[in-house]
Formats: sequence, structure tokens, C-alpha cells
Amino acid sequence: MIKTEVIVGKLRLKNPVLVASGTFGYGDELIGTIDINKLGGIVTKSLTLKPKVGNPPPRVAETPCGMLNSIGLANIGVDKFINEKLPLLRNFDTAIIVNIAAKRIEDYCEIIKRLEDTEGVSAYEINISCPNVKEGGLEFGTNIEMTAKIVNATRKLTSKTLIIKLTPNVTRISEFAKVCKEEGADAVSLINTVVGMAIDIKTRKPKISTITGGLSGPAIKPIALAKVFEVFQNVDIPIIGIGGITTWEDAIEFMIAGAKAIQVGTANFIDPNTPINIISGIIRYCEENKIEDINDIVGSIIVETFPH
Amino acid sequence: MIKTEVIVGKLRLKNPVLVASGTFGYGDELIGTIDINKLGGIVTKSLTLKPKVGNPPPRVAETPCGMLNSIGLANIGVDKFINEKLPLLRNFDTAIIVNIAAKRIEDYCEIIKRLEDTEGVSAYEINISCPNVKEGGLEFGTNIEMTAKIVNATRKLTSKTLIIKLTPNVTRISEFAKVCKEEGADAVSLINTVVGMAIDIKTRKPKISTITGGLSGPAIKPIALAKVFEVFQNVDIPIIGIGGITTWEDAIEFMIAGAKAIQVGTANFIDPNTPINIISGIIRYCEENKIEDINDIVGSIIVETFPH
Amino acid sequence: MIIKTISTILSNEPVGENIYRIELLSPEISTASKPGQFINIKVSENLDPLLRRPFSVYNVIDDRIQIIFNVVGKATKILSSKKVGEKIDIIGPLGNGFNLNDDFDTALIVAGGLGIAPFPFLTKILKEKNKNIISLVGARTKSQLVLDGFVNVNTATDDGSYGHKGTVVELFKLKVMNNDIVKTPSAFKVFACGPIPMLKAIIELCDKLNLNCEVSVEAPMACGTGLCQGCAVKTRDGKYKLACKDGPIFNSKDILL
Amino acid sequence: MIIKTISTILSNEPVGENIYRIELLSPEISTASKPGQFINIKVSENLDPLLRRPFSVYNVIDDRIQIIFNVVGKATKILSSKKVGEKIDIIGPLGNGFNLNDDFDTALIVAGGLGIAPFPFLTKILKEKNKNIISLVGARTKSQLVLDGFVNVNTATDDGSYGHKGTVVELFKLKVMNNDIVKTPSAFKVFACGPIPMLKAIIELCDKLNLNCEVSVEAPMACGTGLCQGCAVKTRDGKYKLACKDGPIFNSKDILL
Ligand SMILES: Cc1cc2nc3c(=O)[nH]c(=O)nc-3n(C[C@H](O)[C@H](O)[C@H](O)COP(=O)(O)OP(=O)(O)OC[C@H]3O[C@@H](n4cnc5c(N)ncnc54)[C@H](O)[C@@H]3O)c2cc1C
Ligand SMILES: Cc1cc2nc3c(=O)[nH]c(=O)nc-3n(C[C@H](O)[C@H](O)[C@H](O)COP(=O)(O)OP(=O)(O)OC[C@H]3O[C@@H](n4cnc5c(N)ncnc54)[C@H](O)[C@@H]3O)c2cc1C
Ligand SMILES: Cc1cc2nc3c(=O)[nH]c(=O)nc-3n(C[C@H](O)[C@H](O)[C@H](O)COP(=O)(O)O)c2cc1C
Ligand SMILES: Cc1cc2nc3c(=O)[nH]c(=O)nc-3n(C[C@H](O)[C@H](O)[C@H](O)COP(=O)(O)O)c2cc1C
Ligand code: FES
Ligand code: FES
Repeated sequence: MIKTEVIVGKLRLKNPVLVASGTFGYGDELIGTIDINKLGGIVTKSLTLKPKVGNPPPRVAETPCGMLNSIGLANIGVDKFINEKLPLLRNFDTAIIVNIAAKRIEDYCEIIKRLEDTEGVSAYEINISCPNVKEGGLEFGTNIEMTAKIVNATRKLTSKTLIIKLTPNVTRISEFAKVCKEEGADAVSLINTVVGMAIDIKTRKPKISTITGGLSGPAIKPIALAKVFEVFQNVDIPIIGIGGITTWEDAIEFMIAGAKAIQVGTANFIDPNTPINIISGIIRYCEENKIEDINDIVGSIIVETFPH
Repeated sequence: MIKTEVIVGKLRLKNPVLVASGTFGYGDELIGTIDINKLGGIVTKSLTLKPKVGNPPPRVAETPCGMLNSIGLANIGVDKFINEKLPLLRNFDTAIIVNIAAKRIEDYCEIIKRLEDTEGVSAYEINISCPNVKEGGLEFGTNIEMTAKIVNATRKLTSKTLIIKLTPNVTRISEFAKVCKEEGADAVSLINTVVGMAIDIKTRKPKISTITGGLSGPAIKPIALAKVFEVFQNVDIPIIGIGGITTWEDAIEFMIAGAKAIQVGTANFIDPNTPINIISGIIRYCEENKIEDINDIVGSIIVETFPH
Repeated sequence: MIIKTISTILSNEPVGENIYRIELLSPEISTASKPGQFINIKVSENLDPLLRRPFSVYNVIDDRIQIIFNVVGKATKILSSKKVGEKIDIIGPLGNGFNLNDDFDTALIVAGGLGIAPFPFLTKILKEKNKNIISLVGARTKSQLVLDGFVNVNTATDDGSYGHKGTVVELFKLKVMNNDIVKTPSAFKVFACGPIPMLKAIIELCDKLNLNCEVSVEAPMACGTGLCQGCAVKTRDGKYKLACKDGPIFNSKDILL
Repeated sequence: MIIKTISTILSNEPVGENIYRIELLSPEISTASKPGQFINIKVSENLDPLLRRPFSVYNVIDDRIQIIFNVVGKATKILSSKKVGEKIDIIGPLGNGFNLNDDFDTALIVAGGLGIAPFPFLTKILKEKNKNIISLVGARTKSQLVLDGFVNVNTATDDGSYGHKGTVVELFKLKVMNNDIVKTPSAFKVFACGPIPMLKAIIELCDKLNLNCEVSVEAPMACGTGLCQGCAVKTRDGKYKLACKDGPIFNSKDILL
């Protein structure tokens, strides 16, 4: 029996495979279609204080081995989530990680306050890295002081595991991870989407209504992996790896590079069973390689030289 | 007859399609295989003052819709280029843009001095953005003061068109483009490769000897396009677009986003005829859309809102 | 209930200029499908094209499901070259389907271009329900008209090569004005599918004539299953609905194209 | 001269466990090819897999060219499922090929695993040149031995299922020591192809015995035509050569694996 449990902050995950925010609804969409209980955890769609209708269409476009999105954080708002979704999710034997987005520090705090009063939240993931909203979003995630302030403020409000979701659209992501650690975050998840763009050459209009959007999918996997390794090498904080993970081999790559857990995003759109297949693939890999504890994979990269 | 000439700084290109540095050797490799005279121009492999043997293997690895490379600027050095390659290249009816890399400002300057004494160089492209060498490379390209200094110093040495090649591995590429303009550069070319990584899960070793490498190919096209548009919107300087261009449709996308010319890189590896095919594709597009001058495409994007 | 299955291709044939029809063996999805729903196809095992592609259920025949498509890009090109016997990964049935419980005697089907896709199946079910059917089908030219599975058909072609010369919207105007529809609008229900400009025009006319109308709306999709919120369609109250879950069939009164 | 052509697949058949042989119609490349050279194949029109894949010229028969390959990843999987009559985009012949102008009477061919690939063609040309040939072929197990086109063959399998039980390197040692090779090394030339550890061992032995030896080296490649500098192979003087242009055939004295 392979030991698959991993610990991220105070959070025990029965296995390291989570589903990424915004790619699995609120966790209820696929009830009956896939076996939710097998997941290491669910990260919810980003919740804001008030409901948001999101950006005008077109919101998605395919690019080579990837996709652009500009959903604009369309969501039902934290209250409706608490009342209508959380009661359902509580019944599942999986971690519920609530992803939070806001335009102002006070709003991040208010959302956490409301969630602290309820049952069933396993951890928070703070989204400071959405490229598709005018305020907050990337402006926070590319600003190191703002990042520090948000972590500091939210940390004070909860003893639950606090995960900060970082953007790759910065020169040195490890500086951001460092600040997160200093301000008391339990973990970082990386990466959110990469700013990208596509144009319809017939109409000469952008394929996404907000002109640029967030690039996700296999195309960004090498970028995400480099960011995970950069943080792993430079900052002593648990990492949740995200970006283009589609197969169990991809997941193993991220774990070898230093990720304690991983999230599956865009791949859910292609096959909602991807996370389940990844879990069994990882277990098979452990068996074949005589690895008894999945944690032994984490950061097991063999390097001779060092990157610059 | 479609007018295909574009002007970048003082450089007249008979058409906007160039081949990117490091993906076409010194321009002599494919003599006889493709019709060099049809190209808008050739950008040479990066030249350094002294010859460089480059990085240890493995130097390349495929990733989803892309590839990683860490060639480490293997090149014959500027003197050998002047003596052995330039005499050949001069015979072709195409622009010869010499790409220059160095570890120190003085070396950039020395290379230009040597090239200024010869015939046949149409323009310089200054590479301050190679992710695969320990010194120089990315350290220069992610540092705004250093960027300013290099442009300033090289600008003084030549009246030829000076193009600065920028890296996407920064938070705001337009700030770098702005500094280039202020210091007298004629144009910017973007993007160089994106830092990326891949791991062999059997050996747990990186697939590239330097651990991280530069990601290129169709995977990065949306990223490159967003960077081109960011600079086009914010800085009044001619842009040469690079990144994942594989078809004429890709080239048109870059031109609509604001690129005056484009470079074909990785696609040359798959089909060395790509640049020629792109040129005829662009001309066909102009004919079908009754565009008489190719310059009318440049920056013709139709946007209703503005990106954030 | 969403069904994901590896289905065998039973036939793949050109049925018009650049138009192909594929028949797939899929007992589960066939049984579960309603007219107006769609399936989402992964056309390649590799990562390019990456996302599934949505196609209306063109018809259901016993344990087989049919789709019809235009070759417009890389996924449809790959689909058109699939051989009989090859396997293909499909998810379905997705979306809401047409509402046939309204009180109407006559269905007025309006299809533009590949907007024909959902109607052979709808026609079959309407016939079972003993409804009257009037079909208006438009295409650019005769070779792109595929009329199998339609009944009581009036056609329009842009170049006049077959039927009325002009658009299906003009045909709609002609038929509606020469008919008793304007007098007894409640007896009629319009079902429309086609390009956005055509749907806009039809909706405007139905608004004016106070006709009950459902349209099938195409929006770029990433998941097809409500996960991504990508397929937003604007509603008249300034919010959005999802083409893949709340649609692709919408009542014309609800949306703003 | 590099030739890029769209070639028709004339046959594609399994010839061993997970091993396929494809025959391609390509008069231009067939005529131009020499043993040891390779062709570079774009296995899909789509962007995944992106890069071409290199395969040794296994044999040339009139206007046809053959390759043989192991299914190891996505490109070789796609190749293995190609049907007769399908077209495929190839570039070739690439690389330098074996040097047959050296002064030797007997060729000692050493192949490990799919390292057999360049040798049927080499054997054919050596026979034309009236050279003696001794072939040593190793594989993991019998079902992975493909001996067509070899002459005077000695085999080794890791599991002993056919021939000598052990590696082809051990077989090489046995043969070399029991032979007059050590006495008249200049009459012999070794041609080796296989995994890096095998080549390393063979090179070491040839160094020791002062045997003239050429090896075919595989390196990850992006272009195959000298454009990218990706396929570096270390040389004994601490520099690099390119497997695609300076190789893939190297004299064992020149390189450091
Ligand atoms: C619910 C639904 C049902 C559909 N049913 C059918 C059908 O029955 N038959 C049929 O032929 N097509 C149908 N479509 C459209 C079909 O999905 C697209 O034609 C297909 O995805 C194109 O894939 P491609 O890779 O060949 O083209 P791409 O290379 O992806 O695109 C080629 C061109 O088509 C446009 N396009 C791509 N996808 C869409 C889309 N979803 N909506 C509008 N334009 C698009 C692109 O902008 C581009 O101009 C349906 C779409 C939806 C959303
Ligand atoms: C000059 C040359 C000649 C070759 N001739 C033959 C031949 O005749 N028959 C044959 O079966 N193979 C040959 N190869 C190897 C062949 O090119 C690879 O097996 C093929 O590219 C794998 O593609 P894939 O997409 O199926 O596997 P991938 O998914 O790309 O890789 C699968 C596995 O193979 C490894 N691999 C991939 N490419 C290479 C490579 N170039 N060198 C070493 N390991 C690699 C990967 O690391 C991975 O472990 C040759 C390689 C070179 C450089
Ligand atoms: C359609 C879509 C919606 C997303 N919405 C959110 C979101 O609401 N909050 C968030 O933190 N990340 C969001 N993301 C980012 C993903 O969680 C993930 O970080 C990113 O897609 C990279 O992973 P992938 O390549 O596996 O998709 C979204 C991504 C996509 C594709
Ligand atoms: C193998 C390889 C070698 C490269 N060498 C150089 C170089 O020497 N100098 C340079 O400025 N850019 C170099 N580049 C970057 C390309 O010129 C180009 O900016 C980048 O690959 C993105 O374009 P693409 O996606 O079309 O390849 C190299 C790229 C590749 C793939
Ligand atoms: S396509 Fe994803 S929600 Fe509709
Ligand atoms: S593979 Fe590009 S130089 Fe050899």
C-alpha cells in the first residue's frame, strides 16, 4: 500500500491531486459523473464578496496546445456559496479549498470572516493573480508590497491553511513566494494563467473580449515547471504545482521539481476524469519504482549544475 | 502588385519576413535548399567576441507545441563570421541583421566596432535576453538600468539600424521598450524565449543540461502576441514580432497587433521553407482583402475596450 | 447525466460541398439524447487540437447517433478524414434541447447554413407528436443544401441556384407575411439555428410578431459541461447564461445576441 | 543537398515486438542516400508532436526507402498506425554516413537493440564492395531481434532466449578475443550502433585494441539540418560536434560519449 497522504500547512490531503480553481465549478457540477471522493481536494471557482456576472463574450479561445480565457471571475458570491454549495460539498470525503478573489484587502478579509463562521472549509487559496479583471487581480499579484499586505491581513483572520496563488507574469516569482512565507502563508500555489492574446485575422478583433486573456493548458507546462523549481530552490515553503498538467507523467514532473501537491485545470475540460486517472497513474509509478511514500518523490530532482 | 516593403529604423526590408537568430545558422546552411533572396532578411546566430562552444548536451527537448533549448550561444565568434560567412552572405539580395551577444558592455561595443569596419551588415540586433548563459543574457534583459546602458553605449558606435531584442521574462516589457527608445534604439524585437523546464521522470533529471531552457514554438505565440501588443500600445517604436510564428496567419496576427516585421524561429526546424510560404501567404491575404500596402495591416487591430 | 464513451465510426460521407455526415455507434448517448442537444468530440489523441469540439445531434437512429459538419478548421478537417471503424472519444448528450411542451400546432423550422444540424432529429420527434411542420432552409448555394430529414421544405440560396434567391431570413419574411401566422401567432412556434446575424434577424421578427421562438446558439466553448463559464450568452437583463448548460437552446425572449 | 518531399507509404508492418518497418516511395532520397544517413519525419500535420523525428535509413530498394523503429512515444505510436497509401512529409538524406574508404578487409558490425537500423543498408553496400562481414546483434529478448539484411550473424539476448545469453558487448569481447582481430587490427573496421552505454563500452574496447571504429550516435535533435546546434556531441578535445551534420556517424577516436 503506497502512502499517498501529503500535508500542506495544516491541511492533510489524502492524495496530492486537486482540481484547480475555475475549472471544476463549485465542485458540484460533476457529481455523479466522476467519483469526487477520490480527489485529494477541490479548489472552488474564485469567490468574490458580491456575485459577479463576469466578462462579455467571447471568453475562451483555443491556442496551440492551450487556451485563453477571460471569464472575469463570474461567480455566485460568497454568501450563495455558503448557503447553496457548501452544504453539498461537506458530504464528500475530500478537502474543500475555497479560492477567494477581491478588489480590496478589506473584501478578502470580509470573505474569510464569513467563511470562518461556517463548517466545511478545509483551507483558503487567495487568488492575487487573475489576469482578467480590471482591479485587484494582476495588479496585486505583480506588486510585492501589496502581496505582503494581503497575506498579512488574511493571515490574521484564520488559523486554517492559507495558500497564496501566484502569477507567473513577474520577473522573479520566488521573491513573491518569499514574501508570502514571511507574512505567514502556509503554502503557495503556482501558477495562475500567463497573459496571452489571439487575433481573428478575418475580423481583426481579439479572440477574447478583454483583448488579452489567461493562457492555460499543456503549452504552459514548461513555464509552470520552471517557476515551481525556482521557488523550490529559493524558498522553504510548500508548493502546489499548477499548469498544463494533463497526464500522470506531468504530475510526477511537478512533484520531482518540488511540488507537494498539484492541481489539474484545463485538462478537466477535455476529460473530467483526468484527476482520477492521474491519481492511479501516480500510484502505479510508485509501485513500479518501489516508492512507498509519495512524499519521497517531492523535490527528488537530480541536478548536477545549477540554473542561472 | 502589393507593396511589401517595410521600413524599420533606417532599414528597408523588401518584405516583413525575417528568420530569427539561432534558427537559421549564419544564413549559409540552407543555400541551395531555399531561395534566400526571397527573404526579407536574415538574423544571424548570436555572435560573441570570442568563439563559444556552447552548453553541454542535452540541449533541446520537445514540449507540448514547443521546444526547450539551451544552446548556450555556441557560435564561431565575430572574426570568423566576418572572414568566412559575411563574404558569402553579401551576395544575397536580402538584409543581413547581425545578432550580438556579450557578457560585458565593452564586448558588445567591441563586436560592433569590428563589424562597422566591414561591408554587408544591414543592421544590428542586440541580444540582451538569452536565458541560457550564466552572465549577460537574462541578467541584462531583466534589468532596466543595464538595458539603458547597453543601448546607450552601442547606439554611439553606429548609425546603422539598432534593434534591441527583449525578453518576455519580465513583469512589464513595455518599460524596457520605452528605455530602448529613450536611449536611441531604432526598434525592438520581441520576444526571445520564455524560461521553461522539463524533467525526465525515468531519470529524474532535467531534460536540458542547464536545468531550465528557453521555450519557443507555437506554444508561446499567445504570450508573444500579448507582449507585442503591450509595446505597440504603450511605446512609439517599430516592433519586430517573434514567437511561435508557423503559418502566414500567425504572421498576420502579429502584424495586426502592431509588428512591422516578423521573425520565424522554431518553425524553420520543421520546414525551412516556412518563411517563404509565409511571404506568399501574406501577399495572398493582401490580394484577397484588397490591401495594397502591407504596412496597412500593421497595428490595424480593432479593439472596443482596453486591456488592463 | 453526462456520458463519456469511446464510440466507433460507422460511416463518414460527404453530403454536400465541404459537408460531412458521421454516424457513430453509441447506445447510451443515443437513448439519452433529445433534439437540440449536442455532443462534444475529442478528434485527436494528441494535444493539438486540444479541446473537444461541439456538434449538434443531427439525428438518432436506434443505437446510432449522427452529426453533420462543415470543414472549417483543423478539428473538422481531421474529422472529415476519419475512417469507418476508427474509434472516437465523445461526451454527451449535452445542453438542454428544445422545449416541445409549449402549446403550438405548427413548428416553423428556420435553418441557415449548417444550422440544419439539429433539425432532422427535431423533425422526427415533432412528427411523432403530430405537429405540423414548415421548414425553411437557406444556404449559400445549391451544393451546400442538405435537405435529408426535413419535411415541407422551402429553400433559399444566396446565388439563387435552388429555390428562393436570397437569404433564409427573407424567405421567412415572405412565408410569414403570406401566411395566417400573423393572425394566430400562438399556434406557431419558431425553431431557428444558424449564424448569429441570421438568428438576430429572426429574433427581431419574432419579437415584432410576438411569435414563440427558440434558437440554438453557438458560442466558443472550452468544456461543454458547465465547468469553465466560457460560453456566456448575454441575457436581456444584462446577465449571462451558459450556452452549454442553460442552452444551446434559448427562448428568443431571454437572450440578447 | 537536402530533399524535402511528401512520400507515400508503401508498407507498414510489425517485424518484432513493438517494432515496425515502413517502406516509403521516394526516388530522390533513395538515390541520394548512403548507409548511416537518416531521414527526418513529420509524423502529423498538426502541432503535436511538433518536431520532426529522425530515423536511420534502414535500407534502400530501388526507388524505395525503408525505416525500422521501436514504438517509444507519441510520434512512433502515430507512425506505427499509418496506413498504406498515406502520405508523409520527410526530409533527407541527412548526416554524413559511414566512411567506407578506409583500408579494411572485414567489417565488424555491432548492433544493440534498434541499433540494427543502419546496418542492412550498410551490409548491402559492403557486399558490393566485396568486404568480409561479421555481424553481432544483441537484443533484450528473441522477439525483439530483427535479423533481416544481416549476414554472418552472431546474436546475443539479455535473457538468453536466442544466441549468447548476455549483451552484445560481451559477445563482441568473446568474438574479438577468439579471433585474429587482435593480431591484425588494421584489417578490421568496427561499425557500431546502439544505446549510449553500449557505444561507450565498444569505444573503450576499440581504443584498447586500437581498432578502427565508427559509431552512429543518437542525440536529441530539433532540426536535423545544422540550424539549431541542438544535437551536440562532445569531442575528445573538449568541443562539440553536431550529430546531425558532423555525424551521426563519428570515428570513435573523435568523440567522448
Ligand atoms: C453547441 C454547438 C453545436 C454545434 N454544432 C455544429 C454542427 O452540428 N455542425 C457544425 O458544422 N458545426 C457545429 N458547431 C460549430 C463547431 O463546433 C465548429 O465548427 C468546430 O468547433 C470548428 O472546429 P475546427 O477546429 O474545425 O475549427 P477552428 O480551427 O477551431 O475554427 C475555424 C473557424 O471556425 C470558428 N469557430 C470555431 N469554433 C466555433 C464555435 N464554437 N462557434 C462559432 N465559430 C467557431 C473559428 O472562429 C474559426 O473562424 C457547433 C458549435 C456549438 C457551440
Ligand atoms: C540520427 C538518429 C537516428 C535514429 N534512428 C532511429 C531508428 O532507425 N529507429 C528508431 O526506432 N529510432 C531511431 N532514432 C530514435 C528516434 O528518433 C526516437 O525514438 C523518436 O524520435 C522517438 O519519438 P517519439 O515521439 O515516439 O518518442 P518521444 O515521446 O519523443 O520520446 C520517448 C522516449 O524516447 C526518448 N527519445 C526521444 N527522442 C530521442 C532521441 N533522438 N535520442 C534518444 N532518445 C530519444 C525520450 O527521452 C523518451 O524517453 C534515431 C535518432 C537519431 C538522432
Ligand atoms: C476557464 C478558466 C477559469 C479559471 N478561473 C480561475 C479562478 O476563478 N480563480 C483562479 O485562481 N484561477 C482560475 N483559473 C486558473 C487555473 O486555476 C489554473 O491556475 C490555470 O488554468 C493553469 O492551470 P492549467 O494549465 O492546468 O489550466 C482559471 C483557468 C481557466 C482555464
Ligand atoms: C535553438 C534555438 C537557438 C536560439 N538561439 C538564439 C540566439 O543565438 N540569439 C537570439 O537572440 N535568440 C536565439 N533564439 C531565440 C529565437 O531567435 C526566437 O526569439 C525564439 O525562438 C522565439 O521564436 P520562435 O517561437 O519562432 O522560435 C534561439 C531559439 C532557438 C529555438
Ligand atoms: S463551455 Fe464551459 S461552461 Fe459552457
Ligand atoms: S539537430 Fe539542429 S543542429 Fe543538429
